[in-house]
Amino acid sequence: MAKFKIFSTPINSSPLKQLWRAFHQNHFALVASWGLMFMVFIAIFGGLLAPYSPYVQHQDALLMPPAWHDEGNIRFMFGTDALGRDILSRILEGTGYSFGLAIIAVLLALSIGFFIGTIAGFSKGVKASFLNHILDVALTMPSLLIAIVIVAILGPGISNTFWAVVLAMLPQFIHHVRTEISELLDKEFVVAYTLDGANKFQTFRFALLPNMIERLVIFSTMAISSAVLDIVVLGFIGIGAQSPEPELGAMIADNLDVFYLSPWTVMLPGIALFLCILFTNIVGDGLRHALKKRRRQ
Amino acid sequence: QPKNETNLLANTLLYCSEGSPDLFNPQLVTSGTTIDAVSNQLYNRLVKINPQTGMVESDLARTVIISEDKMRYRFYLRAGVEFHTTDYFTPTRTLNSEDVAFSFARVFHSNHPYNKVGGGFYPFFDGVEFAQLVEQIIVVDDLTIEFRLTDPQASFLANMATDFAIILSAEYAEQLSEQGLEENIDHYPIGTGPYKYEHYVTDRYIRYKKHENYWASQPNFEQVIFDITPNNSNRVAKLLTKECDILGYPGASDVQYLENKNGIDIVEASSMNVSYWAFNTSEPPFDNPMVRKALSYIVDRDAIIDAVYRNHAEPASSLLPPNNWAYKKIDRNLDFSIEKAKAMLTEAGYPDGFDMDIWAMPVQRVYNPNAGKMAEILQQNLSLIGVNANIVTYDWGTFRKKLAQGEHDSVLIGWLADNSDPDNFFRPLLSCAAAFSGSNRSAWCNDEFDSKILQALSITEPEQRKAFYQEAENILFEQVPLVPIAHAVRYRVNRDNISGVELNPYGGISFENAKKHAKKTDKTTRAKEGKK
Amino acid sequence: MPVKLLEVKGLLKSFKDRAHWLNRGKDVTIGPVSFHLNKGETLAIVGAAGSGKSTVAKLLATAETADAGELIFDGETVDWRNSSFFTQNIRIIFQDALKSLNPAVKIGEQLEQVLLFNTRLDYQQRQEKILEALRMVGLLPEHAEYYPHMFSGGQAQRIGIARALILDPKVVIIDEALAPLDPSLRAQVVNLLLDLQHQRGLTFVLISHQISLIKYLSDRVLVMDSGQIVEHGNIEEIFAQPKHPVTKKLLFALDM
Amino acid sequence: MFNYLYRKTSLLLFISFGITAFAFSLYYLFPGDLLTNMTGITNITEENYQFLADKYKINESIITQYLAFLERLYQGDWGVSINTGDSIYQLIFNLLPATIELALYALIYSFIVAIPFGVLSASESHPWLDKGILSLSLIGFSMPIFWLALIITFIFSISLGWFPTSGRLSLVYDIPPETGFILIDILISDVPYKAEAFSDALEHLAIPTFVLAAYPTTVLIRSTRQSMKSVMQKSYIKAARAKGLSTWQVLKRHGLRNGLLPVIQTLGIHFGTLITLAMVTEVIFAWPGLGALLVDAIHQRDFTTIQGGLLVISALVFLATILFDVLYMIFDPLARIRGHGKI
Amino acid sequence: MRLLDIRNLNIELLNLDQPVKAVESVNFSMYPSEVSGLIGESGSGKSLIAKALVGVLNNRWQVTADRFHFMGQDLNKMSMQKRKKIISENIAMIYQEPRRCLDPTSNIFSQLEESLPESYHSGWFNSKKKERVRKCIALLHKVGIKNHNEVFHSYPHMLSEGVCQKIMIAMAIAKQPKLLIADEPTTALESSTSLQVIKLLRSLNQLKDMAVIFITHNLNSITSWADTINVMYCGQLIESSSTKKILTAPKHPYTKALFDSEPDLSEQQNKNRTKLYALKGTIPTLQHLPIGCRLGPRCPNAQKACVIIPEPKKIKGQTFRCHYPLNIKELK
Ligand SMILES: Nc1ncnc2c1ncn2[C@@H]1O[C@H](COP(=O)(O)OP(=O)(O)OP(=O)(O)O)[C@@H](O)[C@H]1O
Ligand SMILES: Nc1ncnc2c1ncn2[C@@H]1O[C@H](COP(=O)(O)OP(=O)(O)OP(=O)(O)O)[C@@H](O)[C@H]1O
Ligand SMILES: [Mg+2]
Ligand SMILES: [Mg+2]
Repeated sequence: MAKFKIFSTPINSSPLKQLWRAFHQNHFALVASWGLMFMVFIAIFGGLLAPYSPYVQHQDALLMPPAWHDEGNIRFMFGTDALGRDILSRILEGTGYSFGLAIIAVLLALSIGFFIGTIAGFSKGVKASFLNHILDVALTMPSLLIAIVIVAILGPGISNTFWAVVLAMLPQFIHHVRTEISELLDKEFVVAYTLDGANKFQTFRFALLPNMIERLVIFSTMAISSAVLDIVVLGFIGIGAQSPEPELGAMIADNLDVFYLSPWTVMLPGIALFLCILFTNIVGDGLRHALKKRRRQ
Repeated sequence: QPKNETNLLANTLLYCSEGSPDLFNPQLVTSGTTIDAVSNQLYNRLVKINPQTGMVESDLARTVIISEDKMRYRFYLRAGVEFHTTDYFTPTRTLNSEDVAFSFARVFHSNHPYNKVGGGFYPFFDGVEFAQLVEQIIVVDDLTIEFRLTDPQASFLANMATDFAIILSAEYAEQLSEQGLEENIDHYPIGTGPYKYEHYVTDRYIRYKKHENYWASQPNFEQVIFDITPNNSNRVAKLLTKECDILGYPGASDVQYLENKNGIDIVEASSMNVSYWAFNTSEPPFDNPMVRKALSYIVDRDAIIDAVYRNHAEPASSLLPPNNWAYKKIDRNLDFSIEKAKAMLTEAGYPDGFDMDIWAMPVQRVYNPNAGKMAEILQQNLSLIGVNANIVTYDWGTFRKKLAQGEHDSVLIGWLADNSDPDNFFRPLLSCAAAFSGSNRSAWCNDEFDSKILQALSITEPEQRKAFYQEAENILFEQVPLVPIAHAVRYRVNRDNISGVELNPYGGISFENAKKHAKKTDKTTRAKEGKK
Repeated sequence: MPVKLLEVKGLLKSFKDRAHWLNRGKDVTIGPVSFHLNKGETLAIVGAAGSGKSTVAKLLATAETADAGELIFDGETVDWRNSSFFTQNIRIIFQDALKSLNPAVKIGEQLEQVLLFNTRLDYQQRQEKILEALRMVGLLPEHAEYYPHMFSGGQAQRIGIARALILDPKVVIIDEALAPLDPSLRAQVVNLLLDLQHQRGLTFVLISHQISLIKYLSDRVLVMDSGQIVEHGNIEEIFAQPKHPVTKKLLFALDM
Repeated sequence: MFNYLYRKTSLLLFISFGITAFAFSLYYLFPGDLLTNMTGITNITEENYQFLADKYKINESIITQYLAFLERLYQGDWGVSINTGDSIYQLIFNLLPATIELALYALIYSFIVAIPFGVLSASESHPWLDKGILSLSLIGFSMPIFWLALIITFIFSISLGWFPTSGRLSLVYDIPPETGFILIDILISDVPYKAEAFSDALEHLAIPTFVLAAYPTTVLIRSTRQSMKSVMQKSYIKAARAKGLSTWQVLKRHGLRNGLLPVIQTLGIHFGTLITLAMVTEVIFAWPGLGALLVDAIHQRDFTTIQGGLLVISALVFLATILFDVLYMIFDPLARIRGHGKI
Repeated sequence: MRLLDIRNLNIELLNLDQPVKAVESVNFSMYPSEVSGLIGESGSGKSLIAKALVGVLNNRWQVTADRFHFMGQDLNKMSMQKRKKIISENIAMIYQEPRRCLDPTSNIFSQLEESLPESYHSGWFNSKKKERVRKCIALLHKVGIKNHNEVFHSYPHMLSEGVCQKIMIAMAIAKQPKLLIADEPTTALESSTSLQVIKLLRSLNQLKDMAVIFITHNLNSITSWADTINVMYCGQLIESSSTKKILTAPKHPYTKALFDSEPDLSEQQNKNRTKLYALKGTIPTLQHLPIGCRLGPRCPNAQKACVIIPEPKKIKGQTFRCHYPLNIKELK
């Protein structure tokens, strides 16, 4: 039943723009998105910004507290760890490992998942139901567990972790794209496209794709936070990145030894990690809300 | 009822250990973890070393009579020493000469039925070539036993007092043979020590119960528990939350942290140890002394002592620690120098460096509180001379197993002396014999070196011996099968209501005289000697 | 004298209903039905829910493929697989206009896409055609820049009509497309349809439950029941003397 | 009904096949010697080799090998650990209860906390409370579990000394393991210090449970809130209110029932994550469970243990998912007709 | 005495940037056992009024009225509890989509049971169970459902829409309300089923003296049996009077347009394709209402005065809001 739109006058803007507008109205999420941008910036350029190499050991400054501490030194903003490595530099570089790699992993999983999911979404019959079963099985397995399995096979290390995370997230992406497509295929306007004479590719390109993008963006945002968690957890339990690689999880595990003596060696990387995940989650949440709001209009 | 609880707690000693024992018989191992867990709790030796004085004194043997020529040692055993009664063994008799004979015969006689049980390797005894030394063991009577030596070797009695020379039950061994369960002798132990085996869960805990019929004074605890906590900070946390009474091997930074905590005692204990970096000389490129020498220059001892030991150690300029009588300070020009290392490596034919593994122990030991960190420092320095180092660790059991199989390139490990004799540093670590039995991590066999340390053994005059050892050390620093890094200070950390814990300077910990007080012990006994 | 535009012979479609635990999957067969359409007339299809009205409409528009049947258009037999013929000659207007518009694409672009899929017009020609179509249904040129969500139900229905008409079809099928509109809007759309038929000589197939509307708009009626045509004829005759009980029931339902 | 069962059984079969085939394929995926990966025996002697090769049928077709593998699985002959030589079957089933216990308590805990909070935050009566709960849950959701664990232990164990830091029970108490579930074991044991041991066990549980529950709690709060919000908008709730039922009655009779249904589904979806997080928690708190075993095994490249552990954990996850599905079906009459393929 | 008498009812939606008046100053009254039709375009606020009457609007809505009398009692002056009680005992409502108004997870019996009056629920646990079952069976029979046992144990999704709607009616009449509000009860139903439902409501009105507010789009379904008809447009009640008067002489241009836009059945075949009477333009949104008369921009006879909001006028029992009403013999 066509109802009035009580909310506001219709705005002549694309759904994506509307989504952005709705998102914009949520100041909290907006601030978080700046935070996220900042973190992404660090993930990309952190290595260049770092005052020191994350590996270099300053023998003269072991376990130096952060600069704001009484005994701190401005040379090392965030202090140093037990081997005299600059924590700031390690965090800057580590954000690239934990967060940057997570983003790349998500992008990769997204593209592969998009490809397979699209094919799966269009296929019918035995092939599709077999794939469904496989996906169902794979989906019940939490991504971290899959990642652990893959690392168990490949062996520890940051690059293996990366591939493990990509592979672990793949089923979710395939599933997501596939359900999205099969849901859209049931929509009337897609049928309308076929009746307009569009072929399969045209239907996909003009009818499905524009309607999938925003949900994919949101899904990927949420996936980033889980990818970060997977990477750092693997690093923390010692089967992901190996020290001295400045991956944040491995770094925290590495500094546990001196946690009681110099808590900042653990707290600061933890805070960086927490902020990455928090910002991602808030932005993801904000986007989801914005989408809901837009859909309601 | 709260009464019950206090009783239970007061009657239990909780020791947070850093790793699991390999098995329950120290004869077969060199690992300090096993020694700590087993030697002094379950077993006695014929003689022991007084931790305070460092002198040999009686244990199961009332007296020892040494012949003039120092070739015959006659031990007179105590009467009425009871073995443990457990659910798997009930002794029918008390300790006698048979038990002593059995315990040593197992080690010496390669055709003894128990010799091959558990692998047939007795690293300590093999390392000091005990089998060649002891010509014969003669059971004189029920409580008298005599050891006849081939040489009048100076270190014999000291070796008899080590944590390895424990006395097993011959009766139990017989029972096991009948049941065909010979292997059990090392896993379900029977001894005469103050505590007896109750239960062991791999990697989790060991539970010992009081030995009610202990021949010496009654043990103070109903049970002693080894809470196996490999994680350093977890151990500290447990000490702080009173989940354990005594802490094994505090990390260097933890000592610093715990010093400022109430209710915790930190005592510096004397210890003879060395940590070193051993190269597997059977593998290229480490078969080349030049390479080894080059690598020895990248060891920045000061940095390591600062970062890893947090200054609770001394840089090692020799294999022997300074508190050993044979030690002599010699400036060997061991300075950290990248240039020298680089130059030497180029000379050795590796101008572009190579790839190598550094194996780092996963556990804290007296001599090395954090091998991983040490490895990272070395890795960093190695990268400066183009050597790409990969740090490898496994859990402690696997680590030792793989190490014994010689799968490593180089390893960061160390040695805690078993007795005060300097020989204990040389033969187990670097002799050809040890190269096969496994405690020579460098798999290094040098005839000249071997002859030097054997010559040192054959004489008793300390100054002469000292000279031989110095010559051996010279060879060592030329050939560099291993690089000595540091001599660490050992700490005992416990809650302040615990007293009487003994740390053997040459080995394990003993809870025989440990006590738990309802209140804190008075101030005087917990002077914090180790504090700087 | 009415001219036969389209003739359907023995159109048949059967569905296998998926079995689920309550009923064990009955087969539904629609047809065989045969009927014809005259040029410029409005044919109404009535019948109870599930009687197969929409199915017939979909078959005509090839939204579903027929199992059997023959279609003669302007005297020539048409191949069912000739999809471009159908998209250009027989168009359908959907019930829910908003749902049948792609929410992520501007109206103008959607109309343009229809042209792109079916014709070889150049950009200029396409724009002209779009403007013409919009004007025809009473919308303004700037509406081309709007997104579907900005339209009210009546406007959306107009866009649906514009989209159907932009390819100049001969037959337009209106499947319940007027039911969801409010009375005042519905009147507007009905008027629009009448205008278009008048101007362009369109042929309508009207499917509706609203007897009053059918009576108002159509020339001939088909009455369907469980997949079969039970009665057909001129609207006056059928309303005056319904023969089949289903027809009687349907007509009776409206005087309440 | 029959159809539903049929579908579930066939799915179960498919899954069992999936898991076992996956576990079997690990033999080949893991590096190292095939026979060692299968048996866990490292130094296989010549004469032993022939015997083992026959037993494990490694020279025959993959199908035969797989069938032999299934048979061994069924007989409990899961090989021995490459490192310790212990029977893997024994090892795993001794540790499994600890894992289940931890996960279960965390689940119960999160249920008890999350449902009221979720409902409270869904009711629009206290917007600030809603915001507070939401922010808190977002923060909880974003905390890496190990970091949370560190902070919590630092505050509550180290600084305040309220709770022990690790383990399941103070080692002072010697409780014979009967079921493997520590609380049950304590209750059925006949030791004089039952009461203290029980409270000690609870103290040990406190922090790990809390830390592990953080994730499911936040997920549950969010999903409860969302589903309650949408349910409370439903016409039948309005209809029920119009009937004159009080707010509480409406909530009890219609709101919670419908609102919690999707929550059950969410739980099913997130149970797997809970189990993985339980594994991490075990590592952090030295909780002697399957997760700690598995992680150790990965460290040590103990492939037989890894394989067994993965098999059991994935089976556990699937069983739980199916359990939640059945639960869902029991409570939701609609699910019975629409429960296609999804587990 | 009037059954219901409301003056100046306003319903506002609060949680937007600025509050929006969805229903504005509506006066509404009816007598016992009267049938009152409420018609108007979608979104004009009909359902809101109904919901406001039964008090199920959530707290995002603000409902105010100068007078709110029901059965002679001033509900405005009562505590919330008492007001709720009176309303729930005397006013019942049935909705447009019956299946959505039934809880999908509980069976029909338990839902029917809870709508029985309080007296059936008091007393010992289960002591009145039998009585309740009997009563429920009787209710189902009353709405024309015979296989009560089967229906009792069914869940809503197992029943057809028509049956669900009948159950909704059964629930509504369980308390023997004085007033039944039927909010588009037949829209989701097939024509033959909807006929049954209307017949049922009609008979209940006649037999039980139950007043009915019948909200609908479908003019045909109301004109034959409603006593009065109220027409809404954009949140305002623009005309209300007896059915006959409204059919013969509507005063408001919108009312006329509404009836004219419905093709007349009695007319002969529309051979020459005349057009329907249609207002131009679309309905404004509530946030962008025209100044003055809300129909203004669409009204065929709009004049200058229409920029002033017309006040309700009453002529011969016919109330309307228009400056230039139709069908008035002598214009002032
Ligand atoms: N894709 C399909 N698969 C299975 N059965 C179908 C399908 N489409 C239609 N049917 C069945 O065909 C019959 C006719 O459906 P159709 O939609 O044509 O009815 P209708 O007359 O348009 O009804 P309504 O008035 O409700 O729109 C129905 O029984 C329906 O269940
Ligand atoms: N929950 C809501 N949130 C925001 N606006 C609402 C809500 N419910 C109704 N409205 C708005 O209030 C106005 C009146 O709605 P109402 O449901 O009363 O219309 P109606 O006359 O019953 O329409 P219909 O005939 O379509 O049922 C409409 O403009 C509608 O958009
Ligand atoms: Mg239809
Ligand atoms: Mg309504």
